[in-house]
Amino acid sequence: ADLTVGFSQIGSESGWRAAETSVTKLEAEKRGIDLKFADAQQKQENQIKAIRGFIAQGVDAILVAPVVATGWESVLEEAKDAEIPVILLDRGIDGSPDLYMTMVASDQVLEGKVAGEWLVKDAAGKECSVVELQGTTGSSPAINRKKGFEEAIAGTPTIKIIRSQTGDFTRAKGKEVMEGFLKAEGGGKNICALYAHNDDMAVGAIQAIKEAGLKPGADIKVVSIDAVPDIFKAMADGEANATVELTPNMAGPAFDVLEKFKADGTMPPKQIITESKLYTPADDPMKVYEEKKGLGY
Amino acid sequence: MTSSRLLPFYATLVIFLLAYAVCVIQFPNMLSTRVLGNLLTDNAFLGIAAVGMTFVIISGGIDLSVGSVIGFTSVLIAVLVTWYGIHPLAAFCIALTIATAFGAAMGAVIHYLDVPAFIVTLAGMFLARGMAFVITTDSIPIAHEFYTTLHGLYFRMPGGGRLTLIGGLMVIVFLAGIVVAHYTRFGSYIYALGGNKTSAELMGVPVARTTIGIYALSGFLSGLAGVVFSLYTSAGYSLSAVGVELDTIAAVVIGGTLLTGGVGLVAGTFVGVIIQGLIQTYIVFDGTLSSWWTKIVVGLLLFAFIALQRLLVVLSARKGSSQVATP
Amino acid sequence: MSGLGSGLRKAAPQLACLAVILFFNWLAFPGFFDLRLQDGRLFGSLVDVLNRGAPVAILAIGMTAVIASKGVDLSVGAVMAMAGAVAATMTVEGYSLPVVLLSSLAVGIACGLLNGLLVAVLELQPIVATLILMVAGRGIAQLITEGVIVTFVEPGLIFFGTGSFLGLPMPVIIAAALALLTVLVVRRTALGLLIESIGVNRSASTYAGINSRLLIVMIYTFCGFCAALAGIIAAADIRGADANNAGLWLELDAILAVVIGGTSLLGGRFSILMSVLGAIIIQSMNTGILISGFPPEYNLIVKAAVIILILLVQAASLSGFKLLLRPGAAATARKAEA
Amino acid sequence: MRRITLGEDAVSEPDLLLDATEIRKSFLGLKALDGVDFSVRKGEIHALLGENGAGKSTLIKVLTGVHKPDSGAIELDGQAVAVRDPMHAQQLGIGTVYQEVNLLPNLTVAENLYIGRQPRRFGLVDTRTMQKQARALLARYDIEIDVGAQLSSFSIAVQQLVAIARAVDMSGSVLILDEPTASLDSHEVELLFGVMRKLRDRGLGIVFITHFLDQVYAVSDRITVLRNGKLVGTRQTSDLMKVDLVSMMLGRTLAAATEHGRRAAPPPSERKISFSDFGRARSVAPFDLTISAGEVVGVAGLLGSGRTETARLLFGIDLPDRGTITVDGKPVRIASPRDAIRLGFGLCPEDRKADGIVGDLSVRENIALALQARRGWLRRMSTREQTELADRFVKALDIRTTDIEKPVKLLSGGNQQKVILARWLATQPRFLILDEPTRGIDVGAHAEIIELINKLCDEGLGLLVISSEIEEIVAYSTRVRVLRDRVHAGELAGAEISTDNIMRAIAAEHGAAR
Ligand SMILES: Nc1ncnc2c1ncn2[C@@H]1O[C@H](COP(=O)(O)OP(=O)(O)OP(=O)(O)O)[C@@H](O)[C@H]1O
Ligand SMILES: Nc1ncnc2c1ncn2[C@@H]1O[C@H](COP(=O)(O)OP(=O)(O)OP(=O)(O)O)[C@@H](O)[C@H]1O
Ligand SMILES: [Mg+2]
Ligand SMILES: [Mg+2]
Repeated sequence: ADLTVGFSQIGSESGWRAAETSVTKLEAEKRGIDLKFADAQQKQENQIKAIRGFIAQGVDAILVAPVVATGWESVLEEAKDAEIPVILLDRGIDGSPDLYMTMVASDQVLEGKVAGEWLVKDAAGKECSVVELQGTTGSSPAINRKKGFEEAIAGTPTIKIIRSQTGDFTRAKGKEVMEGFLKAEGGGKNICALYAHNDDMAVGAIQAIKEAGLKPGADIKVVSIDAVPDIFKAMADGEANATVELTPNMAGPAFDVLEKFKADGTMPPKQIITESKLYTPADDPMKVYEEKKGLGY
Repeated sequence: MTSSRLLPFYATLVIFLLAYAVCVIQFPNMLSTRVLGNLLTDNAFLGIAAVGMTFVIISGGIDLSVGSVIGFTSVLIAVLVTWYGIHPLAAFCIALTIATAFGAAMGAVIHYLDVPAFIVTLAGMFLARGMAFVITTDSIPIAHEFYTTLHGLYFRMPGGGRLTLIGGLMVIVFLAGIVVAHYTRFGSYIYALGGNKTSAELMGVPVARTTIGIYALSGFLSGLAGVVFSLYTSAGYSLSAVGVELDTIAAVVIGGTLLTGGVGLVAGTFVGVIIQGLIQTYIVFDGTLSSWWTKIVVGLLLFAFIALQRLLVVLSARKGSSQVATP
Repeated sequence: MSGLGSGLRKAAPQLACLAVILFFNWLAFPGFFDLRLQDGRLFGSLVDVLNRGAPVAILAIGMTAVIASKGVDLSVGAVMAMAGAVAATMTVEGYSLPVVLLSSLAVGIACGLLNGLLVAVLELQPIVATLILMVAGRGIAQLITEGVIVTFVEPGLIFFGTGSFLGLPMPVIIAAALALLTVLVVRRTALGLLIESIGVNRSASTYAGINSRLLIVMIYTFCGFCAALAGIIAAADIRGADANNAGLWLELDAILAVVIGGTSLLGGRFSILMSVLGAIIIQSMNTGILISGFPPEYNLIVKAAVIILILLVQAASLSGFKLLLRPGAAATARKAEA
Repeated sequence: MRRITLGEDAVSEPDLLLDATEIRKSFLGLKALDGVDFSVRKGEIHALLGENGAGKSTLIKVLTGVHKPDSGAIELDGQAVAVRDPMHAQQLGIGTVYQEVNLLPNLTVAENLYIGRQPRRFGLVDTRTMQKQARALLARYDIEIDVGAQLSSFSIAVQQLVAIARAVDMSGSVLILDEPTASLDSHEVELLFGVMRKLRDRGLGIVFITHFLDQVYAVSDRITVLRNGKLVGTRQTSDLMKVDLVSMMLGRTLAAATEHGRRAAPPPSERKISFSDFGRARSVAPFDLTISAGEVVGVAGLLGSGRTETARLLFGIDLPDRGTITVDGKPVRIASPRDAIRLGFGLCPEDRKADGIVGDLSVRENIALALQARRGWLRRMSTREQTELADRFVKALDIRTTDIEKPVKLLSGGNQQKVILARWLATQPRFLILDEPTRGIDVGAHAEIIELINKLCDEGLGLLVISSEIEEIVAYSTRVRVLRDRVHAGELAGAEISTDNIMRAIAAEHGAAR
């Protein structure tokens, strides 16, 4: 292989993350890139170690999916000293843009906004009490997706978030928390919609709603983010109403600019923002499900 | 000095050297000063916290609050420096004071309420992390010129490796830890508590003072690790250093310290920390392991180290004396 | 048996804690104690507490035995993930329910056996011995599922998570049955005594002829079995195996449950039922936090506060009990002297 | 309250060092001390005597701040003091050896001797000086060991000597020794007495607890006797006859029947256990040993001569690297204590705290433990069965406990020893090894145990008894094995068995080698 690229991945904490990893590997294989993969087990310190390790090995480029926005200065400085280009995946970092070549990311606030706007449209002026399943407390998608959603509903006083708890991005916690919400809100009668920061929690919550004798998708609207295959199945069954896609293919564009840069030194733009596409049952969910199934979600 | 006490330490050391040699044969790049410098820098906060954990474990206790205290300290410092414009040095002092007091309070509860350290420090772990969340859930970058100055302080080794300030600090903390453990009365009290609390009490060891002191020390060192972490990342983030307590416990135990208390060496912990760093470096250099194989291989290597260490200890113990050691 | 009365008295601090927590839950949500019957099945927050607490209770049952023998098992969370992964993937591949269940439990038993051998034969410290599987086990679980959440629709398996029997959710039934069975086995045979004996003084127990090695291996194996059972329930509950998150950090909850139940981490005297009570206390707290409506940033602080409260209640009632006990004990002592 | 003042002048004396009056202490309703007066004068050795469980150790613990008395006053040098904790007691100049060796096995010998008062240089502990001092200190007791080695690597006897050396070194005015001689042989005991006398002459007050009445008469100046937590009286040693002392302790006279002679060898029996060419490198040199039913083989030797190691070898705790075992002529294999127990063996270990009692379990469970283990976990002994068993042995061995559900660690030392003996007797063994069985057992119980041993032997039990009490060995042995430097050096039988002969055999070609 003519290119050796180090990839510091956060971990494998969710289906989406696993898909991103496998898509990255696929893309690298397609282009004949030798990919050095390091899983950080959700720890920033491990990511920093991995980047240092890549520098010590003298790779040609480094991909990082930063677990958090801060704290990369000194290690990226080292990469810069060693003249190794760095590309950020999924999200940006605080700090000088000189430290990296480009970032390929989604706009997390926008994701929340798209979900919120869908709900505003769907509720069409009717009273709607929303319960929110947050991601892991303190994680940037949880903060941003909450922010975006709140921005979107800010102008609509009929829509209110009545309860908000963390479901840690997991199915099990999503289900447990939803059970609590249902009990606390008169068996779910007061709840009009559920907003989950990711699909996994939504899938868990859908089960809780069903077990409480209500119909998800109808009695309680379900909107979430990520667009993992299982939510399309739920959509096909009429149990989920909308999801906002976060593409797992961040590496494709990254490799593209990298190859271009290696070929003729073209500097890419500083930000490559992926699309935050909204899917609803109108989009033939079963087809999308089949498409996405093989991607390693 | 008898060797029986040092046996696990030597075993660990030998294993480390062997493992390092194996790594170097596979990846010659690993012999660079860069890798050595990285081992020190990247594990600095872990090592500093592990020194505190060593004392706690030798005394027969455990401190699960380590990771949370690191996270809390880093957030506190970031907030003090960026939001309130306090000079980093002053922020360090404030953070260290709070961390030390926090540890001392846990020690006091452990001693006076006579409840297991496990629960008390578990509550401490929740509390410290919760406090960090309450301060802020955002990650806050620290852009103070003092930090820039500190980052500039490193010794460039031949070959491009850097001996950084925090790496050096870890080494100093280890040296100080060794002195405390073996050359102070407080150190001997720690071993005494771990050996047998009742006997220690009957022999006139100040149990209350020592217990509180141990957890205060661990709190202080966790706070210091937090300071180092904040220097390392130039940021404060409430979710940082999650689960670090398990890493430190593992490092301490790999270093030959018995969790039952009374037996162990600070120097062993150093080797334990470096061994853990080595495992990770190896995996990064290898670069082919998937997320799950990473975990499996870490587990297997951990097992290999521990089993080998155990084997060496048993073998040389058998050679040395007739007694069969039953822990 | 006069056991009930003295048992209740021993459990008084824990029961008091539970009462306090339930009271606060009721304050936060007045409908907390409401129960209703729907389709022959009980619904209500109290049922939720039991249902959600069941996996930790099951873990705590195994963990109690391990801790009583002066050990600890950090790998239970990872074993849960593995068992769930095996159950889900095999179900998806079309194996029949009994085969799936047996294989999944066998995985747990094998893991427990491994832990037991490391502790008893290689004489590794329990915390390190089980740390190995804690790290590697989750990796193995992910290897089985290839990092994906494997979803299944087989109703037989799902029944273990969300079905109901006698009006109660299956997890509750399973946990209760396991607890009773374990108590029966442990107290109707000499196992309980032998476990306590090796936990207090392994050397003396060996001198007395107890096969402590075998016993320790058995204990860890049982703990692995419990973990697998909890893993199956957890997977069945969400109709899928989430290798990354199933059982994550639950080992801490299980240990906490055991310790709240009054079993010392130094080994020795233990009570399975008290550990189950500990698990219920923890879950009441968690459920309370969920329905309290506090922002989630405060979750951990509330948790810490509750644990501190439990400690205080235990410490206070312990010294209170000593005072209460004194006159009665004095009387019996006098009788014995005469 | 009945107080007996026997000829002692109760008014304060000028040379009173420590004066405790009306001390009361109860545990959960048990009156361990019930209005006890006790005083120590300058320059005296004061023996504190009483049956097992009489309250001696409790009194010591009250005097040194381990327990808070419920009521009562303590004066030191005429000043009322409230001793807060053992550290405070040490600061007040009271050095103590508690009954069970309470040292720290994981520290070095030197650290044990000097913990809390290590010599320092520039604020740091000066290990070299400390070790030098430690060596000098131990040299006074003829102990030459590596003071930098971990304490746990030494036999319990050595540990006891270290504890004594430590206490003596710490005692500014009062030295308290709670059964310090229990595992020492006569040579060490003599050494200790020498030290005690020297200290007395220097004006220290020494409290000495023991169950060996000969030792009481050898060193003590005054005697205080406790019974059931109450003071029976304090006397001048020279004024008190041994029989009177015994009846003060027991509240009755000791039956003369226990003053039995030497046991006759039993008739030759087919039922026997033989170990041949048995040994383990670096532990015990190969030896042959046969024990027939009804026989008592005494084992004598100096400290560290390999007696305990022999016992561990016979019982399958340490595995021999050579030799064979036959039971009733049939070859057998013993790879663990379980195997040994299945063959009907039993072992009362020397270190009862580490290897004997299971502290948190009740007296009942401790007694039933070995029998239960032999039956296997499936066949549980019902609580009733255990209770009956325990009740029987509590009565037979006169174990003093408020009830059989009490955790055994709360029993007095001697009573713990009896519980372990009961544990083995309950298994009805055919071959019992007793390593220092009468350690810490009072005169009355001592006689009863010897009687019991005799009775069991008559019923066909084979017995191996390791003891540092040569008189005791002479009293019941049919043969005596003598160990020297980990070698089974000789055997005495029949008429050869006498204190003198055993001493000579032990001492043979044993110069300054130790
Ligand atoms: N901590 C305790 N809790 C309850 N009972 C206790 C405790 N310590 C001692 N006892 C009881 O107090 C009584 C006196 O015990 P003590 O140890 O003082 O006896 P002793 O005279 O030293 O006997 P021995 O000669 O056997 O050592 C015993 O019945 C014992 O069971
Ligand atoms: N006075 C001493 N100085 C140095 N080492 C000693 C001394 N006495 C015993 N030891 C050591 O203690 C260990 C104990 O040996 P062992 O237990 O077999 O002795 P023993 O004959 O049973 O004596 P006892 O049980 O009375 O202490 C031996 O390893 C011996 O080297
Ligand atoms: Mg005593
Ligand atoms: Mg001995």
